[in-house]
Amino acid sequence: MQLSRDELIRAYRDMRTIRAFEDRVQEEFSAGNIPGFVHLYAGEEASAVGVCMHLSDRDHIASTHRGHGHCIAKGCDVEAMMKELFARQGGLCGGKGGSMHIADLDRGMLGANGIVGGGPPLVCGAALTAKTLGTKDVAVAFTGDGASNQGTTFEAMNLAVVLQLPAIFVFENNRYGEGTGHDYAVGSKDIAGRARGFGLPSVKVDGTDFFAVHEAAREAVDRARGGGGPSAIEVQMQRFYGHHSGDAQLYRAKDEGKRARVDADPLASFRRRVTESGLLPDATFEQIDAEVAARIDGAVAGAKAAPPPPAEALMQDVYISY
Amino acid sequence: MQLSRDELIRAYRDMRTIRAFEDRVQEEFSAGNIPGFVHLYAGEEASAVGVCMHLSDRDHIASTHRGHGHCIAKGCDVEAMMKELFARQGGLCGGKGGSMHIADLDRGMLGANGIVGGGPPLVCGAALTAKTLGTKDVAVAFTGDGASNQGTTFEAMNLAVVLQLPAIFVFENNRYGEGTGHDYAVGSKDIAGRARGFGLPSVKVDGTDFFAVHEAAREAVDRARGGGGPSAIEVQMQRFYGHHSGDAQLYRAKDEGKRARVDADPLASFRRRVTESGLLPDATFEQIDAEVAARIDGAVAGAKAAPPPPAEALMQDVYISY
Amino acid sequence: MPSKSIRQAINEALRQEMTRDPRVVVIGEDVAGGQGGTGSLDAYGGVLGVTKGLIGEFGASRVIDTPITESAIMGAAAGAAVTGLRPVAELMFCDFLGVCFDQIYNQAAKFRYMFGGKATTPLVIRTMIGGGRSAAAQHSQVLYQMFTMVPGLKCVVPSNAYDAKGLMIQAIRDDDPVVFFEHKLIYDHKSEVPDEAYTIPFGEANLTREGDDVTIVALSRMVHFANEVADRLAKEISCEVVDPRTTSPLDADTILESVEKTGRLVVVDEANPRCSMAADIAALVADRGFDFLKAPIKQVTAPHTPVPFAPALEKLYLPNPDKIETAVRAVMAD
Amino acid sequence: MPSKSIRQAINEALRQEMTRDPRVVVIGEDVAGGQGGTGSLDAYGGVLGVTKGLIGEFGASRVIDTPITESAIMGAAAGAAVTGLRPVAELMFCDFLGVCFDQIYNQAAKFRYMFGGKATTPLVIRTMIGGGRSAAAQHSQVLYQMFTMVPGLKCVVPSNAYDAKGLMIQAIRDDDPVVFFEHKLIYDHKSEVPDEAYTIPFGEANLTREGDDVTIVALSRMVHFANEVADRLAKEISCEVVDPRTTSPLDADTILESVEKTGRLVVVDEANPRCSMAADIAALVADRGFDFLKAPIKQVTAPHTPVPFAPALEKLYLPNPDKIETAVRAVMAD
Ligand SMILES: Cc1ncc(C[n+]2csc(CCOP(=O)(O)OP(=O)(O)O)c2C)c(N)n1
Ligand SMILES: Cc1ncc(C[n+]2csc(CCOP(=O)(O)OP(=O)(O)O)c2C)c(N)n1
Ligand SMILES: [Mg+2]
Ligand SMILES: [Mg+2]
Repeated sequence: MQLSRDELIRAYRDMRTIRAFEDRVQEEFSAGNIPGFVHLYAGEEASAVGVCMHLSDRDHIASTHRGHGHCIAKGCDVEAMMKELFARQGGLCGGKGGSMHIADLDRGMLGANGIVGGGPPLVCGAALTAKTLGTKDVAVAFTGDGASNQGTTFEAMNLAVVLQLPAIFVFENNRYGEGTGHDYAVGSKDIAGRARGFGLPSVKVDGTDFFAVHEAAREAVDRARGGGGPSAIEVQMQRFYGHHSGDAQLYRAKDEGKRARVDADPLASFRRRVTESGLLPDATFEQIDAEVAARIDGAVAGAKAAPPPPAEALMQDVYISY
Repeated sequence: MQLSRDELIRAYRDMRTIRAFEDRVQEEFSAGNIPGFVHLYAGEEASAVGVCMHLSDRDHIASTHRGHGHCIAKGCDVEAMMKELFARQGGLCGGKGGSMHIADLDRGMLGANGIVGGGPPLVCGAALTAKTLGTKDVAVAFTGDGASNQGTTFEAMNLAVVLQLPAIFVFENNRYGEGTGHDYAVGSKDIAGRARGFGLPSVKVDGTDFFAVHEAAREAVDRARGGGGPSAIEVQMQRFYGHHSGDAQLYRAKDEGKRARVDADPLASFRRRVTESGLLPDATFEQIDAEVAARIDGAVAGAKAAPPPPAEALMQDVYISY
Repeated sequence: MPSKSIRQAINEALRQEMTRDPRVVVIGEDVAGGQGGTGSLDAYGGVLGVTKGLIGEFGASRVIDTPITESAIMGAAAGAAVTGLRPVAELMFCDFLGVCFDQIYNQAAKFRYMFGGKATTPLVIRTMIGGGRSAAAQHSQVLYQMFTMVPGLKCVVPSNAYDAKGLMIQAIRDDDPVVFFEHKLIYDHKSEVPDEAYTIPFGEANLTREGDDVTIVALSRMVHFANEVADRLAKEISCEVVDPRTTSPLDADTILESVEKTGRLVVVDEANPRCSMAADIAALVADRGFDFLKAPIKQVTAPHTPVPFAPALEKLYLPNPDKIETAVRAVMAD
Repeated sequence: MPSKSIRQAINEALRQEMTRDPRVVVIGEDVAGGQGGTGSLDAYGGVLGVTKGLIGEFGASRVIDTPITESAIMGAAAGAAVTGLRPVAELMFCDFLGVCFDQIYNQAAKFRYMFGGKATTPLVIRTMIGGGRSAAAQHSQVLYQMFTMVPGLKCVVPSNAYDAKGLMIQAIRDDDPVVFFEHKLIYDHKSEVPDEAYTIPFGEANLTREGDDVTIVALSRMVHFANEVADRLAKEISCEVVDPRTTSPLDADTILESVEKTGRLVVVDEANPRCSMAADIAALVADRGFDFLKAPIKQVTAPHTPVPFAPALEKLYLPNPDKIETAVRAVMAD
């Protein structure tokens, strides 16, 4: 636990921002204000933040359908994100992508992805760019336990090892892919172990422990930047909400999600550890919580005030214009 | 080495038939008598035969572009095979498949495959049929070292473990996928080890040693038939010819293929061991060789005499007829 | 006759065929939903509930949940089909074909031909199509044209519950690979559906409206829009609406007969325009029905763009009755 | 001007662009050929030698051999393209799209639109098409129609060496994903090709024959057959041959102008007929060129079957000059 005061504050602020964003999206979605589908990241915050704190805008990440947390951790503007989810002008993708394709190339965020397993091959590409141009940048694929079984994910791991790419595969094991349990879908019942079989240095960490994730990610990022090739990290956590907002969650024991909020809350454990060890006072946390709440309120207000995309947008950006 | 005399004779006869078939195909192809492309199996015989000796017509195999050996080991008629390669009537597929899609459903041979990694998912299906209908049949995917890197192959291994299918993945590591070396293309440099990471009992055997392959296959087949689920076997061998007939083989040291004929000939080592241990006399081998040579001569003569498919065949068998 | 939704009709077809034939199995992601979880094994029944309840009746050995592994699912289904089962495999959204298309179009579709007629592949692939739910570019596509293109695949695009049941039973009993496209916006559409099993042959179009002035050929959800336009214009322009029900085989005769009568054709297809079913049908008539034509053939399709997320844009993207009416008026003016 | 084959022309285009721009890399299976082997690193240069010699000039960091892993190849190329490289990725045979199509049509093709115009994906995918070598059902297909269908992809189908070079350089400099279809039967076809770099814009058709009676639109290798027929019939029937050179964007204007002049159209496409480019072009003209038409629009395509192995059958399968002549005579008779 060697983070500076500023780093601790940033870590908590980012995690709290994700939590507040997702809780609010759940509300707004339930109220019918957000079209389409949303998959919420609440409970998984330590993974996105613990990893992305080691990255700059020049480093790339590829995300999943559950992408809001990765966006925020990678520095995307929350108001522009909220506008995107609300399908408004000023949205990160001009309202054309939505939750499932939210992206911000300027922040090195290569997009949420509607295709499970879509991201890992792309990350090989971002890492190949870094390697070819000698930039020392790295690229991270966030991938679910479900997505860990997709052929594209396996291929990407193998290619990353073959080409010794500065790529990191973060497997966010939140126990389920939709309604299917990870221990059913992962034949070996060991995602990190399977990655090790591909030749990747691999570790398994407790995703409710921000510091564990942060440390594992530091090693992997340092290895990649130093030319040591790819790594894998399996982060074990629980999602508080259903697969998507509105999911009846019949595949789960009735109170499983609720219990996770008590037993497996990375924010609570972070705050407990940091206050107990006297690194930051409770007041700082309360202040951050308040700031974040205001920011999210502002983002939602901004989104609600923004107009929908103009009709011309339909035909724009299929191809570049000359 | 607990094979009966008849089994020893069958093993050698099948291997010799493959060798003679391939050597003759090479000749006929070079002479312009065979259209398309052919990929020859010479040097790899112990794999197909060592595995298929444990199988009956009810068990299924899926093969690769290098499929003649698997056909012969699975009991396909060599004259019908030769006719198929020559694109003649009476060919196993009526001349519509050719070397790359030669198949014989009656013998449980699900086809050579023009798509690298095409076979393993199909084998999950054959194994699923066996499991669902409770037949105790098994299914075997023959797969190359190159194909071992394809996503479809990885997915098939995982699914086989998840559903505990009676499936066996035989990785024929002949060192190259086209011109690319296995130690380059397999990031972990260990195909069997990677399969183990998927949760499959996995072994690596010397593919020039028929008895080693036969024994490893026996274990895997027994496990599958007994309800013990899937296994993987990596068989290490060398191919005597190039990737396809006509390949200049510039990726290989000049005499590598030629040396393999001396150092890594599964037929020679079989004969040596069997004669040295007094199980069969030299005369038996000579007799088999002569019989096989005559059979191949007959197959080629039959193929050359057969007419090409009739014009109506073009539009037949796209769909079943009612 | 009892009124049932398309969802119910398909569920019933599956249930009846699974009861009749023990070789019929359902396989896919969350087709039951809940394996390895702490709750119910019948948690999903497919993400939109079409296979709900089947696991209770037929058990996990015939309603098979899989990992997220579409190539292995399609391959396993194809391999099972050539070796003795009659699998109904689910490709959750047709948009996902890109991770598993090989097993469909190079393997299952080609077995019979490549193997000289010796393989039989009685496989059904169920998949969802269509926009209208703001599901954006990767969950809203209509890709039946990519499958229709492939020799060896039969393609079914039901527009109502009666057809859905009869065509699904036909698909399961058919000895060729069949891809069954379910439009997610019409799952709740109801019509009268007999309780007993029945089949509808492939390649027989349905005239949902009879008329003399213009032929409208429409597919899947678009049939409802075409009907609406026919009804709306009934006093002015007499529209005949043809629902092909299957795109492969396609009932060319019914389309040509209709155009012979009307002399005018509008084709309505939710897909992007290039190499689409709209183009396919237009090209058919521009050859074999040319002599009947009194006006240019108009196509009403989505534009050549991905599906946008914003509802405001998606509405502009999708074909709708107004666009169809405009096309009908255009061919009448010519 | 020096005479060069299509193979040489593409090789030269790659070499010149790689020299000009260090961001251009070539990636694929055996694009050099020999990594991890005991012989030469330049053993293949692609299975038909198109990238031969590049590794010697640019090294293994820019001519990147991969495992057999098409999804990862296409994904890596797409991901590299949005992050600063300009990759030329090889999909050895177009038939293999089924194991990697997602990364092409759902990822690379859609980035720009889904991300609101903020991504640029300067990616070229080279792939081989075509029958005629008895390579059978999984190595002989012509699938440009599946790519043409996809908004966001540009599709190039060169028929000669001059076009191949100019279109390849254009493709590499283009900021959108481009799929470049090389017909394996015409790699050795030679024409005059300048040594220096030049580009040919997309969406500009080439009239390879001028004529007044019939328009023949033909693609890739089919252009040569169409030219042959035009020459063969020159004294009887005056054929205009249009080579679109790119199917997306498609030069509709040139096609329509030609049909305006001739009043008759034959489209020649090696693909299977359903939802094909032949249908696409026929449908275009049946709408926007209807008033010019004096006869039905005929399509000359492969039949709706997989590609058979036997040379005797493959010959019947493929379009050829005789079939084109028959179609031309049919539209003249009408
Ligand atoms: C190729 C593909 N298959 C299936 C789906 C449907 N789907 C969306 S999310 C999901 C579950 C993903 O599980 P996991 O990777 O564990 O991520 P999580 O949702 O738990 O974050 C599935 C099956 C999809 N979008 N893409
Ligand atoms: C999907 C796909 N990619 C590439 C190819 C081209 N190809 C045919 S065989 C081959 C090499 C296969 O290597 P391996 O699996 O080791 O089998 P081997 O040839 O050594 O028996 C390649 C790349 C193909 N047929 N299919
Ligand atoms: Mg999960
Ligand atoms: Mg090999």
